[in-house]
Amino acid sequence: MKNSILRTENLKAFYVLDMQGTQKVVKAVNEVDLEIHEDEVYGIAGESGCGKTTLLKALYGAIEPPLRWMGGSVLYHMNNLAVDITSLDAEEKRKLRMEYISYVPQGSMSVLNPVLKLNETYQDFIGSHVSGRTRQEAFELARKHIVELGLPRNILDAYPHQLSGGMRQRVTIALAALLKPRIIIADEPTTALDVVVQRGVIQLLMDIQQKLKNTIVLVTHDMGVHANIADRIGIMYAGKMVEEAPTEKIFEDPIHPYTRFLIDSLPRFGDKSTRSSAPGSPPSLADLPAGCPFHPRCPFAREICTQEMPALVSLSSDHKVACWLVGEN
Amino acid sequence: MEKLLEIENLSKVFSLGSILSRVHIIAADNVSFYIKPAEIFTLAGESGCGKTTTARIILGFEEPTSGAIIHDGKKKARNEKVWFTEGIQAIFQDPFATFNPLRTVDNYFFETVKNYKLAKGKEDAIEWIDQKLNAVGLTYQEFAGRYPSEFSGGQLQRISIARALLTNPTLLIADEPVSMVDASLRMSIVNLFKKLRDETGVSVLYITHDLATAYYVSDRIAIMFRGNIVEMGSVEQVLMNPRHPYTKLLRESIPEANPKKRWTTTVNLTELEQEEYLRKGCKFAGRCPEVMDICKGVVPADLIVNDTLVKCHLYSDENSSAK
Amino acid sequence: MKTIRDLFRDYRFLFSFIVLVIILIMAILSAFSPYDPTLWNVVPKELKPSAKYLLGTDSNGQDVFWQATFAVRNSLIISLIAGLVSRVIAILVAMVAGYRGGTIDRVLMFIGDSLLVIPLFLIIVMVAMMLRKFMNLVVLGLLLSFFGWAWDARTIRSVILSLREREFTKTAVLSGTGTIKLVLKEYMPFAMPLIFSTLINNIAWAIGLEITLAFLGLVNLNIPTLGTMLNWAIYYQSILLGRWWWVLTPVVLSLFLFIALYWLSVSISEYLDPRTRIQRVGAA
Amino acid sequence: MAFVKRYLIPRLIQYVLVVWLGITVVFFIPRVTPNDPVMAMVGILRARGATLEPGAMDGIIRDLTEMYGLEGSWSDQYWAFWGRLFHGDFGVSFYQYPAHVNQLISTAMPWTLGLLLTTTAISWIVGNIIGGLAGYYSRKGWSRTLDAIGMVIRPLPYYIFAFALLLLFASTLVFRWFPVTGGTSLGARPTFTWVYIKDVLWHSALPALSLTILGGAVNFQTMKLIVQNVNAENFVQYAKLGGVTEDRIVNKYIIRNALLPQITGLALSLGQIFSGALITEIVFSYPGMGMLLYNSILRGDYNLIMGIVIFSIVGITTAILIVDLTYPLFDPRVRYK
Repeated sequence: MKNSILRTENLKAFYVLDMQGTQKVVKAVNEVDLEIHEDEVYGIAGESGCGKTTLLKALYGAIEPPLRWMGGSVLYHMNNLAVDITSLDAEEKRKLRMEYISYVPQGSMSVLNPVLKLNETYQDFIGSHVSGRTRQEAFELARKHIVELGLPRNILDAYPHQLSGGMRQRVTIALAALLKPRIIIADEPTTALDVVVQRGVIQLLMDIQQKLKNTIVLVTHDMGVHANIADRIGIMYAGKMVEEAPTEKIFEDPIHPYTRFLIDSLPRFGDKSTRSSAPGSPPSLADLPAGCPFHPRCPFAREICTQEMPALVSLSSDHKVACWLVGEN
Repeated sequence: MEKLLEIENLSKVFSLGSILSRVHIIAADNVSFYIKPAEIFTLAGESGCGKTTTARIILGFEEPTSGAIIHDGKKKARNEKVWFTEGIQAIFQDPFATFNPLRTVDNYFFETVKNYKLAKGKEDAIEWIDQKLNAVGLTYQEFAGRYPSEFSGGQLQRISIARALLTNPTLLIADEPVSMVDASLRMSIVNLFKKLRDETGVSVLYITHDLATAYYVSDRIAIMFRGNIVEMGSVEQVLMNPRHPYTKLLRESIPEANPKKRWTTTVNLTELEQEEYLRKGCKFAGRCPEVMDICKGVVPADLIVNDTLVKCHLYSDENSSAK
Repeated sequence: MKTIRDLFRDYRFLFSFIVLVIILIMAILSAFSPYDPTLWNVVPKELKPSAKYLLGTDSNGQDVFWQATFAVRNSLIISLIAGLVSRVIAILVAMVAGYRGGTIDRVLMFIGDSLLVIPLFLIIVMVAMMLRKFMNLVVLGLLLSFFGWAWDARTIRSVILSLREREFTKTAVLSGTGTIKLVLKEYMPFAMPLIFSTLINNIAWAIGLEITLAFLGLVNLNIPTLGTMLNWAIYYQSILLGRWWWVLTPVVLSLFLFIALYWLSVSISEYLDPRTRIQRVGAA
Repeated sequence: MAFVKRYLIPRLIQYVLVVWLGITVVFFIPRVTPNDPVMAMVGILRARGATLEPGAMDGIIRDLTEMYGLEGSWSDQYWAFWGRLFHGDFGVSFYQYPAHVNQLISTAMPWTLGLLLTTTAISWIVGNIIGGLAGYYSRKGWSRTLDAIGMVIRPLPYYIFAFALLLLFASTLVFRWFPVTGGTSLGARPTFTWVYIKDVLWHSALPALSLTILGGAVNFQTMKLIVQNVNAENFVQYAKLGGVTEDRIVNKYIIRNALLPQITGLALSLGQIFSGALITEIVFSYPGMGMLLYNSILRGDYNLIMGIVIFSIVGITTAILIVDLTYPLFDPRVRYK
């Protein structure tokens, strides 16, 4: 059993928006308990509007208004003591970023400063964390790192607008892995990319993980990407974790009705049998239905499902499900 | 009649920049294919391969530089707006952008009915619209008088399909119809296309970069790369045992939803797209694993290998014996 | 109307609404003025403000308050003419350039840009000098409108260009809608708010310019406007001789008018899209 | 080289075309408008009680027409007009009869240039710095109050603001610190002694203050808004998430990107600032191009007006060209495609 590196307990993070007087509360992350191990690729799957990006922000400690901590804690396991980042101040959090945990945001196309050459951007990030290094040393570290990851040598002398979308994405990932962080969080790193470039980006993430033996938390709605890279997958729906299991179990033996619909609706080469999608559409996080949020669309919904929210129960050592069906058998 | 719509060596060259610094981008390069009645034909490829440009030319939103479009046996003159022959309608990628957020959705329906004189009075029009809405699983009551923002993505895309069906078109052009819709709802829209093809005999030109859905829904498929059709044939042939190296690369790079089929080899990526556009000879020569000298100089011909078209020197006569 | 209720929550909208209402009332009051604005010496000269003469009297023997009501009315007339006519020109130029595109677009935009770059004030001064004998409210309004469309044509054109790329344009075309109907039905709802806030800016610009031209003596001085009133006040050295009430009336009135108009346009455009605020520099 | 072809040459062509269009417009205005400048001048002469026999009147009209360059067909006049322009000869001023127009302009120009350049520079630099800080710390109290003040000052036209300052600081009503009119005290000889310079500064304080405050308010507001928008951009958020220190973020990420639209903003508003300067000079009767224009309008000095307008058009468009050409130095996206 690998020891865990990142844990959340009863984590709650909501967006509190006041739209000209009336207050709207979006329950983006609603009591999530998560445990991520060392040297592992943990995949988080879910559709748009299920709160996965907010969960990542919470894990990274990037909570800015209108998003607010509502409860629970996020614990980093650093040299065997658990640090709750909700209690850290800005400067302590800043020190942790890039050195202990780094973040690859969603829209990576516009994440690099357009008026700076890439090596200046790299030096900004290095200089802010590693004091005492001369500019030349930092520049050398960046160039060695880039070549190691198989990117072209002269990429650092170019401006962001001179690179293709795929290349900019890979440069951002290389930047995130620059100071050898223990955890890398990647939010939909491949959505806007072509299939072949997407494969290159995924392989870059896998190379980094194998080299640094660290943890990658990967969020994407593309189950194919999860199948290719993730060791364990967590399925999110309407702000809650509904199922968590190793990749093979999720694909071969999904328990939660939503996960079953998700897996069944994926087209597969060589099999043209009719596939159906879940009826209805996902609920809005601002007014969630009572009880289990999936019950309006669930064919197996029972009385209790419409009243109480099922807790995340462990079926076996590594398979957890939040559904009342599990309670019976 | 055998061919509903035929495209004959359609080309489109965009020239950008001011008079001093001219840059020519060949978006479509001698594209030729045909669509049979009651058939779902897919035009697939990565971004920048010319599939959307081809769709825009068929719909008349773009003037082709050369080539012809033959619809219902009549050759379309270059400047004649094709959509006025009510035979062709379109469905777009982003359901929320398809309708003006400041106007109610039913405006477009009544305008289409009025402009194409499909019904006499208001009741007649409502009845006609309701009939089309039922075909996509909706009713007139739940749709009348509401703004686009009051629907979900999936519902709005169905409404967009209903609008396209109003004029009883013989061909629907769907430009990436499901890429913005949630994965779990995607199948309901894709199944709709199959139902419409079987029940009303409408043909669908399906434009996408997602080969998995293309495999599930279409009968024939054409793979495009930098403006050329590199492989075209039945979807079973083309996707299950691809012949052109690019189709193979595409097919391998798709992350399949099956943990047992993970990538084994790594792919090398060039970062200069511009080069590929202007390359003489085969445009894939830059990163083709089976590149030969001839590929760099001579543009490969469109060869037929047991009724699938392949644009690759590997399959020319002197080499086909080896394959 | 929900939007009006939201707008009133913005203090700037509230302030500008109150000021504009007061000014409109003054303009309407001019119809009930006991004195004819063009006649002189109808009241005793240079009296301090008193119960009988609310804002005192001036050296021409006119009641400052009633004179101000005419001044406000005429200034508003000029700037409304200038604003509305320049809207028509701006919309036409934007529609043709934005929708037609190609060489017409480049030519129109070149003319627009050069009007922006060349110091318009001097050209307006020259034209006003030449038309001095024919100058009246309408002519001045038309003159200002002829130079006031360039900046706004460019803004409206960019809105139209972005709308043309949007997919609902294609849906409308596929529904068989003609070009004119398409522009009116699909684009107007987007362009209207922008046209309205640029209209307000243009009105403020026109009033400011009218005052400047009046100070240069390039307008018909016996038609009372905010500018001519100020010109007469300076002509009779009312600053040095301490007749503050005569000179302060037009200055304070136009001060409040400019602030109110600016705040109105800012609060509206901010309500529409918080990121883009109309960047027009204050009236010349 | 691509940069020169794609950015520099189109800009130069546009510059030449704009100047040509401006001057052609100025050429046509007097010829298109209904009343004839010669008759206007004759009217002014007669108003001054000049009694002339009928024969002499035709001679005067002929001389005036010749002096205005109005004889012959429009095309001859047009070429003659450009011919004179290239020799820098704007003709003779009627009011100060022997003095040539460009002589008058060259005396007035330094005053306007001195006032305009200093106030524009100060208001641009100060306005941007304070606006930038206010935008970055937009939640702080001081930034809100500054914004409120800006909201009051910005809509005021140059003319009204200058007048308000005049009433406040110069007239007998409140303070009497500054002179009401003039560039120097009466009878001061222009020498480079400290006394003379102090006198000039004392006189130009109010107009300079008026222009700087107004220009500063405009730059403050635009910069504050741009900085707020840039602060929300992806690359700034990512730098913050990446733990980049705050001073690097403010200087290299926010300020450098926020300055780009400010440079084009400055270029576009130069025409407006120049007109504002002219008006402010008239209010304070400051002896620059503004006063020259005011006097020439009062006396209908036709040649002087043409000279001032053409000089201003060429000057302003050149200044705009210079500002436009500095833009690529700040924005690599324009330098390298």
